[in-house]
Amino acid sequence: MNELAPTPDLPEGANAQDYLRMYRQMVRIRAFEDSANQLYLDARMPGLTHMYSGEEAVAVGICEALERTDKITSTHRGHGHCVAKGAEFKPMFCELLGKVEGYCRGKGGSMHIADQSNGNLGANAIVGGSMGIATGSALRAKLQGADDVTVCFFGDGATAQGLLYEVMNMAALWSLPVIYACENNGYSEYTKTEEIAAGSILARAEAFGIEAHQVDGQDVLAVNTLARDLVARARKGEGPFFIELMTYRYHGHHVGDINRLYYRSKEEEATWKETRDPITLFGAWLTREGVASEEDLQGIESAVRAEAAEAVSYALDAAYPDVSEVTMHVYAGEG
Amino acid sequence: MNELAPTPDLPEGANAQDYLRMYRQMVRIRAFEDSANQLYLDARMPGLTHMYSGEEAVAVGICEALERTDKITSTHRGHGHCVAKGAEFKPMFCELLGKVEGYCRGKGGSMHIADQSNGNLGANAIVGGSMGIATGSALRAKLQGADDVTVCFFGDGATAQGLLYEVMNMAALWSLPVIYACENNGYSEYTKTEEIAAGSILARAEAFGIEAHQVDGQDVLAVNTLARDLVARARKGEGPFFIELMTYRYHGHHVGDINRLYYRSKEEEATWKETRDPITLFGAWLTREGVASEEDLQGIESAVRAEAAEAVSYALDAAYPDVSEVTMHVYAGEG
Amino acid sequence: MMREITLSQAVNEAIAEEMRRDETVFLIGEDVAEAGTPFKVLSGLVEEFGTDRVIDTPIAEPGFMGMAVGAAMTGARPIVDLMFGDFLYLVMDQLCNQAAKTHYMSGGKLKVPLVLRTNLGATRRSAAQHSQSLQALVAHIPGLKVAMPSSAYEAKGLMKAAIRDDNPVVIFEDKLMYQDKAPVPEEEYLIPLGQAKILREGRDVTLIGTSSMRQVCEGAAERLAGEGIEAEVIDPRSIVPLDEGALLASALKTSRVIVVDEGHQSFGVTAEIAARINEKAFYHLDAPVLRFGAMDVPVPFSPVLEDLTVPTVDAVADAARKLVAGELIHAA
Amino acid sequence: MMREITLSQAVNEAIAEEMRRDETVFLIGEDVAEAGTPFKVLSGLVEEFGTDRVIDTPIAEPGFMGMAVGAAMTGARPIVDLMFGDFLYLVMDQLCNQAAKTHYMSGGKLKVPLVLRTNLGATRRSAAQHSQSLQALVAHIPGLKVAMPSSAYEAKGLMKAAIRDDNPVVIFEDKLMYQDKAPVPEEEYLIPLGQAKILREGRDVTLIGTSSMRQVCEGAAERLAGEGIEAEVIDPRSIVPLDEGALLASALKTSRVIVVDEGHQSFGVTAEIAARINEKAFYHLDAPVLRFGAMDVPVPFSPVLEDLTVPTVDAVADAARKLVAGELIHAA
Ligand SMILES: Cc1ncc(C[n+]2csc(CCOP(=O)(O)OP(=O)(O)O)c2C)c(N)n1
Ligand SMILES: Cc1ncc(C[n+]2csc(CCOP(=O)(O)OP(=O)(O)O)c2C)c(N)n1
Ligand SMILES: [Mg+2]
Ligand SMILES: [Mg+2]
Repeated sequence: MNELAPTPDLPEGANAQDYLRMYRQMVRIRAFEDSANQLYLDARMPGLTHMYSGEEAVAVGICEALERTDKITSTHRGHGHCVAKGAEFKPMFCELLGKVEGYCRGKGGSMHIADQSNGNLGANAIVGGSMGIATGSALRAKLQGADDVTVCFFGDGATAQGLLYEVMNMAALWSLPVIYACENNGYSEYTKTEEIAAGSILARAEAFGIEAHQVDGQDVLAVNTLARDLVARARKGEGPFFIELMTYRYHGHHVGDINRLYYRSKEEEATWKETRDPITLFGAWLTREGVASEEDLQGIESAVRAEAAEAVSYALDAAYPDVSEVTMHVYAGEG
Repeated sequence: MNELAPTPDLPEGANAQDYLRMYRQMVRIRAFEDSANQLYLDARMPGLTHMYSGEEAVAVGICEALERTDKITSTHRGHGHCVAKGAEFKPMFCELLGKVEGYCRGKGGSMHIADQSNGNLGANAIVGGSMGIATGSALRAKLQGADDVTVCFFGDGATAQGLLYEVMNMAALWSLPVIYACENNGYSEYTKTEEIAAGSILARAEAFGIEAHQVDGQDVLAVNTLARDLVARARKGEGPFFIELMTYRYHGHHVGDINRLYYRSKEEEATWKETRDPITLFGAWLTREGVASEEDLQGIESAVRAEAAEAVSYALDAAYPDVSEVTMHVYAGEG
Repeated sequence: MMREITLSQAVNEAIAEEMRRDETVFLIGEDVAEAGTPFKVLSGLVEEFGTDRVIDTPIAEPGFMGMAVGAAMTGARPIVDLMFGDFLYLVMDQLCNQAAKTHYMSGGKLKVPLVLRTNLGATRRSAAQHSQSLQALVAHIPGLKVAMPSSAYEAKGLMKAAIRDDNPVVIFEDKLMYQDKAPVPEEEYLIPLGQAKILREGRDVTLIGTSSMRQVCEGAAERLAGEGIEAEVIDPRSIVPLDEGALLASALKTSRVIVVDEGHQSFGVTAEIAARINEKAFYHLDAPVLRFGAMDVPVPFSPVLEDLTVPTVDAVADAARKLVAGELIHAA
Repeated sequence: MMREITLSQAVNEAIAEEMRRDETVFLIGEDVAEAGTPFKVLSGLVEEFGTDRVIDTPIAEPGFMGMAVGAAMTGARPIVDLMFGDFLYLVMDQLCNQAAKTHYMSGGKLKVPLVLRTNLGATRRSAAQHSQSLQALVAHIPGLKVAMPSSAYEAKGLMKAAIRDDNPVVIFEDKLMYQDKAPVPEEEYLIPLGQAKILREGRDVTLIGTSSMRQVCEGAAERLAGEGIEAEVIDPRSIVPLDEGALLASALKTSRVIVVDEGHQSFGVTAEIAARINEKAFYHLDAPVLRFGAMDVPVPFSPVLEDLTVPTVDAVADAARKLVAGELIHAA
C-alpha cells in the first residue's frame, strides 16, 4: 500500500484542523527523534535512547482519539507516545539530558519520560512492565465510575511476556476500559517477530474473548478511525479491545545499533522509508484532498524544526538538579 | 454421559491386562486418598493435603500412555499423578508423614511428593510453578535427541498464570515434546472456573499454534486413547499439544475445606459422584465388555485397600529423619 | 477492661474502618470475597462493601499486583492480598521495579499508595514454598516501606497507617498468630510507621524481635527475669523505616543486644539491624550484637526438622545468659 | 608475559571451553545468538556451537528461567543469560522457589546444575530499571550460590567453576567492566566458589570489595599507601558461599574493616559481612566495621545525581583514614 485510501471513513466531526494537528504531531515526533539522535551522536546525551521514527502514525492516530483525561502507558520507545499525548519539547529535552526542568526532574531520562499531567503514566524500561499498570488504571476508572479510557502501548516483543495474558484475562472478565495497542514493528531488538511469536497475536487476544483488530500502522487515518471507534465503545463499557498496528522502526533498536545487516537488510529499510513513511503518506493525502498545500506542510515542518532546535538549546543550557535531589522523592510525603 | 461408550476406539495393542492395570491404578489413587484423608482427620498427618479423588481417570489415562522414561510435572494436588506414574504406597505415606523413608526423605511432604526415579519431576506448591520445568525438560529431550515426552499437569486455575503462555510460545516455536494437561475440575480453590477464565482455554493454546483437545476426564479410555496418540506424535516431533480434561474433585480444595456450600452445592457433588465416577464407569465397562467380573474388580479393590492399610501402618511406625538431615541437601555435592 | 480481639479480627477491622472512611480503598486478591481468604481474615468484608471493592482475582499474582500499581497511580488505594508470603517472588517486578520506583522516576509526580498484605512464618508443616519469611527482600528496595505487626494491636494500627500512607507498604502478618488475642481499643488509633515499641524495660540486655519473634523475645525475657536478668524487649514494628534511634538508645543502655527475626539469617533482617547497631554503638557495646534468624535451609516439611529451623525461646535465653555472663560467643 | 584479555572475552572463553568439554552445556536467553547479547559478550559462540546450543528466546524471562530449571533437572547444564540484573525480579519465583529448593525438597534426589549469568552496576546513565545491583536478594535464598567476579581473571575461573557446579549459581558481572583487561592464563584454571582472594596485603585496615568495588578498594589502598597507611584488600569472589575464614583472618590482623558493595546499603551484602565480622571478631576490632553500599534510592538518571549514589575511592579512603586515626565514626 503506497498511498492512503483516497476517501477514508472520515472520523465524525473531523475537520481540517484535526488533520493538520495530526500531521503536525507526527512531524513533531520525527523532529524530536532527529534531535535526540543528533544529541546522542554529538555525545551530549547521557546513556542511550530508542527512536520512534517511522512509527509516528501509531502514537498520533491513537492519542488523537483520546481526551486529555484518558491515560496511556508507554514503553522504552516512548518519546512518540509522550509527544502525541500532549507533551512539550522543552521539558522533554530537559528530561533527556538529565536536567531539573525535565518532566521527571531529570530522574527518569529517556526510558521513563512522561508528561504525567496529560495522563501519561510513564514510559517503562521493563518490556511489558506497564501492562498491569494500564489495566489497573482501567480498573480504577470502572470502580470509580470515571469514563476515561486507558491505552497500553507495547511492542510485538512484549507479547512474549506472560503478564499480558494475566491482565487481558482480568480485563475481559471485568469488561475494563483498556485498549491494548501492540506496535508490531517486526523486531524485538535484533530478532524478527516470527522467530519469537508462535501462532497469531490477534488470536491470542481473541482467545480471551477480546475483540481484536489489525491495522496498517503507517496510515494515521486508519489508525485514528479505528481508535476513535474503540475508545468510544470502551468508554461505554464495551472494552477491552486489542489492536495490532503493523509498523516499522527506521533506526536501530537503540541509537547505538548502527550495524544492522546481520538482522535486516538495507533494502527492507529503504522500502519502508520510501514507500510507507507515515508522514509522507499523510502529507500526500492532505494535499491530494485539498486539506493543505505543499507550502502549508512545509510551513508546519519548519516551524516544528525551529521549535525543536530552540528546545534543544534551551535544554542544553538548563540546570542540572541540585545534589540534594538525590534523596528526594524516594518516598512521597517526605520532601 | 452416564456410561462409557460401549465400543471405544481401543488403543492399539491394548488388552485385558492393560485395562485391569488402569483400573487398579485408579483404585489405588482412591485408596491412597481415602487413607490420607483419614490420617488428616485422625490428626496423624502434619499440615494439609489436597485430594485427587474424582480425578483418577485423568492421571491414569495419561500416565498409562507414558513410558517410565517419560517425565511428568505435578501439582499441589499431586498424589494421583505420583501413583499413576508408578510410585509405591510405603514411601508415599512415609513422605506424607514426614518420615525419612519418604520419597523426599520427609522434606517435601504432600505438596512436593514425587517418585523421581519414575520421571516425576515433582509436585509443586506454586500454582503453575512447574510449567517452565516441564517445558524445559522437553527442550532438554529435543537438544539431546532423547525421545522422551514430558507431560505438564496443572489445573484450570493455573491457566491464569502468565508463565503458561510464555512457555507455550517457546514450546510451539521449537516444536517441543511436551503435553500440557489442564485438569479442569471446575474450581480453583473456592471460585468457579467461569469466574476466573475469560474466553476459551482451548483457544488460548490454539492461538499459539498448538493443537488442543478437550476430553471427558471421567472416561479413562477416552483420556488414554487421546494421550497415546498425542504422546506418540510428540515423540515424533509433532508436539507440543494441549489437552483440557473435564473433571471434578470430590473433596474440598484441601482436606480442611469442609463447609463448601457457599461455593458449590451438595447436589452438584452428588451428581458427579453418582453418575460420573471414573472408577464406577470404567468398572461397569469392564464387566459389560467381559474383561473382568464383578468379583475380579472387588478382588482388586480389597487387595489395594489392604496394601494401603499396610503401608499406612508401616509409615506410622517409620522413623523420622535424624536432626542432622536439616542441613543436608541444601547444596548438591555437600553431603 | 479493654476488649481482646484476634490478630485476624484486628486486620479485618482496620480494613473495614478505612474502607468506610475512604471510598478509594479497595481489596484485591485470590478468594478474598466470599471465601474471605483461606485464613478467613477478610470474612464479612464483601458483604459490607460488595464485590466492586472486594475483588476476587484469577491466580495471577503478577497481574493483579501490577493492576494495583496502576490503580494506585491514578487515584485509588488498593490493598493487595497475597495469599502466602512465598508468592512475593512472583510480584517482585511489579512491586520493586514499578511500585517502588515510580514516585522517584517521575520526579515526584506520580504516587503509588498501595498496601500489599501478606504473611510469613514457618512451623505450619507447609514445606519450602509456603513457609518463607521474605521481609528482607523487600526491605532492601528503596521506595517500599515494610511493616511487621507483632500482635493484634500492632496489626490494626499499622494497617490503618499503611492504608493512609502515600507509598507502597508491604505488611507481613505471621500466619500462625491469626488466632492470637490482644487488647485492642475500640477507639480509632494509628501506629505511625517507623516507631519502635519498648515492650518491656530492662537494663542487662536488649532483645529486638520482629513479628512473632517478639513472643520469642518476651518468652526469653520472662525466663531470664526468673534468673535475675533484666531484659529489655523491643519490637521495631516497621523495618522500613527503621526506628534506629529507639534501638540505639536501648543498646546504649544495656550494652548487649540480640536481634531475632524469622527470615533466613544470612543476608537477612538481623544483619542490617546488627550492622547498624554495631556501627553506631560500637564503643558502648560489651559484646557483639548476636543474631537469630531462621536457618539457612529451605523450610523442610517434616516436623522434626522444621522445628529446628526457627529461633526459639531456649536459644535466645541461652545466648542472653552468656552475653550477660560475659562469655565470648563465637569468638574467633 | 601473560596475555591480557577483557572481562567480556574471559566470560566468552570460559563458556566456550566448557561447551567444548561438556555437550550438555547450552546457552539460553534473549539475543544471545547472532547478536551475542547487547554487550557482545557471547559473540562467536553461535557460530561454533550452533543455534541448538546457543538459543535465542522471546522476551519471556520467567519462561526461559523455568525451562532452564527443567532442563537442568533432567540432565542438561543450562547457562541462562539475563540481559540486565534488574530483570531478576521477573525470575525470582523460578529461581528461588524452584531452582533453589528442588534439591532439598526432593530429599537430594533431583539436582539443578544451572548458571544464571547477569550483571550489576550503575553510572551507565540507564536509570532506575537498568542499573541495580541485586546480589543481596539472591544471596538471602538458601540453595543458591552467588559469585561476583572482580576482573577478567576471576570472571573466567568462576564461570568455569559455576558451570561445573551441581547447584544453581548466579553470577553477577559488572557491565561497566566488560572492556577492562586483566592477565588471564592460556591454560585452564578454575576458581572454586567460596575462596576469597587477598589482592594486597596490609596491616592497618582491611578493605573488602565485591565485583568492581574491588577497584574502589584498590584505588583507596593506593591512595592510602601514599600516606603511609597499609590497607589489605580482599575480594570475596563469591558471597555464597562466603569465605568467612579469610575475611576474619584479615579482620583479626588489621582490627579495622570496611566493606564495600554496590548494592543498596540497607539490608544489603555489606550488612551481612559486617554483622559476621562483628560477631566473630568483635573483641579484636578497634572500631566498628564500616559499610559502603549504594545509596538507598532508586538509581536516578541524571549523571549529576547518579554519580552520588555509588561508593567512591574518596569516600572509602576517607573512612579508612579516620578509622586508622582512631576517630569515632558514627559514634552514637
Ligand atoms: C523484561 C525486559 N526484558 C528485556 C529487555 C531488553 N529489551 C529492551 S527493548 C527489547 C525489545 C522489545 O521489543 P518490542 O517489544 O517489539 O519493542 P520495540 O523495541 O520493537 O519497540 C528488549 C528485549 C527489557 N528492557 N525488559
Ligand atoms: C502462585 C500461587 N498462588 C496461589 C496459590 C494458592 N492456591 C493453591 S491451590 C489453588 C487453586 C488452584 O486451582 P487449580 O489450578 O484449578 O487446581 P485445583 O486445586 O483445582 O486442582 C490456589 C489459589 C498457590 N499455591 N500458588
Ligand atoms: Mg518490536
Ligand atoms: Mg481446578
